[in-house]
Amino acid sequence: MSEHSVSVTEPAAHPHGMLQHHFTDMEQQKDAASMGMWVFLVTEIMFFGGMFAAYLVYRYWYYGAFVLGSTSLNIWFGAINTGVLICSSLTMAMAVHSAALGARKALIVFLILTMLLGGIFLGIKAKEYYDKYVEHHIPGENFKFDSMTMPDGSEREVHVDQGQAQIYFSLYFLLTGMHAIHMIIGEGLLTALLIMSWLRRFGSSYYTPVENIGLYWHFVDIVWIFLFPLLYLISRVHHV
Amino acid sequence: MPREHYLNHEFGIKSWLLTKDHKRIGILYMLSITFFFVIGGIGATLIRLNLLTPYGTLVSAETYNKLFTLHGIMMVFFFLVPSVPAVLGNFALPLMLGAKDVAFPKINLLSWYIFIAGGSLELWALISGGVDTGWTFYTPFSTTFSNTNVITAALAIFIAGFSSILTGLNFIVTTHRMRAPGMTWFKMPLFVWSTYATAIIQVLGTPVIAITLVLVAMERAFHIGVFDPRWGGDPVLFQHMFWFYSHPAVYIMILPGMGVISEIIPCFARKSMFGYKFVAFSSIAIAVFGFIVWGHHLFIAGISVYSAMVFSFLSYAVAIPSAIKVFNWSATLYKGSISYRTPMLYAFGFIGLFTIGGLTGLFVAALGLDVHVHDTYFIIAHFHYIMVGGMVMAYLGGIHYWWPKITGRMYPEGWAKLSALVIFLGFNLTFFPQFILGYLGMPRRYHTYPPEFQVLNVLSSAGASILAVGYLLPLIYLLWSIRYGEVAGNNPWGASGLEWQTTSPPPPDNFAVTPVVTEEAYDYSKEREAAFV
Amino acid sequence: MSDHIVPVKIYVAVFAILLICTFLTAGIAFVDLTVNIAGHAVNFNPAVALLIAIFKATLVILFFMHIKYSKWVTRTVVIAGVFWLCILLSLTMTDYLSRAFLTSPVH
Amino acid sequence: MAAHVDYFYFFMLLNFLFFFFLVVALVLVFAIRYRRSAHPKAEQIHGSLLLEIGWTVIPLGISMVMFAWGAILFFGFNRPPKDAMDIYGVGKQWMWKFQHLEGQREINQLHVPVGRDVRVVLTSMDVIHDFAVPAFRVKGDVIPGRYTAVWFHPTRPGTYHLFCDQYCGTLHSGMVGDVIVMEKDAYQRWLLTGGEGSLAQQGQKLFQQLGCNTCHRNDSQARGPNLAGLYGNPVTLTDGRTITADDNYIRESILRPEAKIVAGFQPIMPTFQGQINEEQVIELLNYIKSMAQEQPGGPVKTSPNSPAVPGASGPAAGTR
Repeated sequence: MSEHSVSVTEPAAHPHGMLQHHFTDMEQQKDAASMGMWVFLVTEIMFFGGMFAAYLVYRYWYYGAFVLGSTSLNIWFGAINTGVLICSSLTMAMAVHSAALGARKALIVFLILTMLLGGIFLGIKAKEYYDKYVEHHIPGENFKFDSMTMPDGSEREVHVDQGQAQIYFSLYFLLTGMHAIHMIIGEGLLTALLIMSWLRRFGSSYYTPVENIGLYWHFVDIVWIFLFPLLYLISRVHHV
Repeated sequence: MPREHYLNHEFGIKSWLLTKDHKRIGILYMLSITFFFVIGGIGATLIRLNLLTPYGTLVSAETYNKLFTLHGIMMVFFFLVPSVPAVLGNFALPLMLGAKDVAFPKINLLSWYIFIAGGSLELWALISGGVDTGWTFYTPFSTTFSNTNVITAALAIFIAGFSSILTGLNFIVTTHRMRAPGMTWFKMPLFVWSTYATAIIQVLGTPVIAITLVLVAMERAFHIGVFDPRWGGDPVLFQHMFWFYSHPAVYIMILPGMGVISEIIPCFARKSMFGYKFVAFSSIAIAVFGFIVWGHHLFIAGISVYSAMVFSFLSYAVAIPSAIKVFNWSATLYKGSISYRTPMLYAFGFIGLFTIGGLTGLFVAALGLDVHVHDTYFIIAHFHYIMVGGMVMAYLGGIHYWWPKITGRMYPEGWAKLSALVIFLGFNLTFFPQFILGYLGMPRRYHTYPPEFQVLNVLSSAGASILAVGYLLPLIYLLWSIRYGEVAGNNPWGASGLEWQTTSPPPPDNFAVTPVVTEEAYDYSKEREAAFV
Repeated sequence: MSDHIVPVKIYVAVFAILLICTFLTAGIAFVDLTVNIAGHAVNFNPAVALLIAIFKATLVILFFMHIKYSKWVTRTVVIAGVFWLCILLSLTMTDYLSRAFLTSPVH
Repeated sequence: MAAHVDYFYFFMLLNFLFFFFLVVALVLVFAIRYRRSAHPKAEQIHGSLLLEIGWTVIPLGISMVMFAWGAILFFGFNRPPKDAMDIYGVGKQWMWKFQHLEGQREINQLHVPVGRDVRVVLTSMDVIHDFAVPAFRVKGDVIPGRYTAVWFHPTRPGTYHLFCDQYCGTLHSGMVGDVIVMEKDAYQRWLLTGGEGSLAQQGQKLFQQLGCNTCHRNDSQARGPNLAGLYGNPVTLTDGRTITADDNYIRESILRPEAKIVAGFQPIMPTFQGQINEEQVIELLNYIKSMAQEQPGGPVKTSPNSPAVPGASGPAAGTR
């Protein structure tokens, strides 16, 4: 309980039809929705957890290949994208904040900002994927990891077991791909929020969807916070 | 003009397909899983017929493999996992908590649609060309060597998984947030406890199988190497990830059954549950411990010896909560006043068969012995004693127990007792010989087998035919009873739960007045009127 | 979740720390953190990067996701999720870490 | 071993019978004695802490005995005796192929002498199989990409079932064979019926055919490590790790040469994946093993029949 925090003391005004028939009051409904969202996020943790388990095993087995694969990624794109997502988390938090205060215009502005930042993230990600495509680092028929572009633009020859390298890149594309799919879904959800707030569906007494989708967005951000060091920063100082 | 209840307040297909009423959704699930059970049952019938002779005379090897895959996938993912939770849980859980509905009725309906979508896709994959990987999808066979619809089958399970997740999510939130005034945690019926524990598993485990099957599909489509030894991948990693879900899933398939038994026994013994808190916590313990024992499926799969020892040790830990339950059920009977109604017969059957299944589980959890019996018919017999002897018995027991509440009618007692007996005998004749077959070394998933195993196989097949008759009977008389059964009244068993305090069938909103709970669970100290006990 | 409105100041402060951490973690990636422990060269770069990530994630969960202001049930849900993830990772690794143990040439 | 497994099984069976009949007796006695007609009014008993503790602790204690006994047996299964004789086996859809060190080969039949410890070192050419001989109470998955081992000690001559116990595709149930246990002299006579030379000799031929000896040689022009005296000894890699050269390491180095590069050498060796099959890898492996003894100066620590155990190690033998 922070002393700075302001309790909303407004009486539980019932926006039209927002209380579903099977709940006793708005608080119960809100609590249920919030808890449901958290439980859902836990399933998301486990969903990514399966891939993290595979990552851990192969990183332990094929450390050398993982270091090389990681070094071939563009660390600056990764770092900038981390920053972009953190900004979008802030704007999302501000969107929820505005919704709680009933500030509709601010809510709309912050939702748009969040969507824009999400779009930037996906754009940079697409550029990274494209670079990997050009370099033949995408697992499959044409996979070939015999050279990489260094951050200073120079090319470097690589000797590594192709299978092990492919496993690294498979996990890279799986993890970031699943993350990107979550981002795209998030963008869709934000669009829905935007329309709903445009239509004045939210007020300071009912903004549960904003809150829950905010939770989802932050979760996706957290996944990236882990993906960045796990995929980009394995060991830049020790190129084998 | 009859009283309005959930079955008659709206009519027509649309009122069912768009319903958000948990009771109707429960019935939708009941119809769909019965359908899938019949499909899986046909698979089992053909398997048993084929095994009548050692030479695989009925079907080809290819067809046989597709049949046991169909049987496994249908029974596990589309019958057992949703059986008690999605049917009886959906119907009874909100009633038992004194709630008007589950927390998210729309999501509840959505989860049924997802289930049907997954089920239809799976059925299509299994029938149009089939799948021959077994329900376990072991790599690299599933990813590289099988020429069948593996991706479609995996995708269908992926989809159906979301149904399971959403149901679990709904039950967790419902249990936390929707309890009637006065319904504290330790006044909740044990069925709620066990369904809650099941929901924990569904929510935490299912996503892992989902991503695992995605990886299998990706491996198959793009050869990404994660499970493929040709690229340096480890096929055993698949087994770890698969069993991380699929072992706890075994508890998804038995915990709710235990919950049903914990309702039936106090009711027909007219006694409060012996050691209520221990039984309640043992459900949670099973849910938690169930997640740390998956490695016992991998003892001979090439995992480290030390890891195998850890998993064996932990496996014994999970046996204890199950033992606690069995002992408490037995103790509840002591000095009770026991009536032998059909649900109680199923409960007796459950205790016996589950005990056999559980105790043989100790055999296979023992490292040195598992080496010999692993992947033989011993395993088949062991888990059928749990899944069929346990869960299907509990499911049928629960269906009979709540039938008067669901339909407002009684099932015909004589026929029901007869079929319970037939099922019990048929089951044992089917699966007991398989223990012996397994110890003698007959491997599972064999289309042909050495002739010396024939006698036991014929016995087993004979048992299966009796079992099939046993399962057909309830299908007929339960349907009959909807129209011709005796009117049950609100509380035919004189049972204690909240679900019996409302009318039968319950009104759309479950309770005319929100109940306030003051009694302990299973308070049978006072006499209740019980027309049918 | 209780209806607490977190002041904007806190959001901005958390945001600033998160950004600083991001710069930090990217920068440290180019510094060799190898330490010689009992004759073994141990590289601490991955551990440091991961610790920073855990710190960042904790901040997001506590403040942006309001766990600091929410009920214990919600916190338990979060803790359970992390705990189960640890079960999955650690018990899987018991196998992989010890597979080589019996491979010694002397039996 | 088989007898020990059966003793353990009977111990388990006794426990099973005790607990099963205990539960059944309790349920039946209570159900009959306290039936509604005989006992119309139930006595409310809510529980007993003592009983709960009792039926938690006692089964826990018994189950720990089960665990310990089972674990000891299992440890035995995974530690073949030092002087066990080796036979190599390859599983493929849907047959078993065996190679004896003396050069004899067979399909779906495995001849072994009575009274000796036999270790079968196994790998698969395609999917996971499982080598199971129920009469000997042994079994082990046969995994593509690495070697695993199963050992047993046949005590009576005769013919025993060999099954594939891990589902492996269409003709899974056809992947069966016989283990033929022979008297020792009969076995020796049987071994002589093959005429291709020993496994190591076959490997040597292949070694030269493939041109391995152009790089792997014992002089200053060698571009690859000298293989004499390699087997069973530690190897230092370019990344600083030290690992033991066991069966799995040698197999991996032939098929995925860039996976582990020996310190001081360039990654120039081409892969032989797709060019030679698992049986040929086994020939090469045995040639390399035999070179461990030929080298007079080399530190020979292992006898031909007690090589590194290809236990459950994955590609990451040794630590990172």
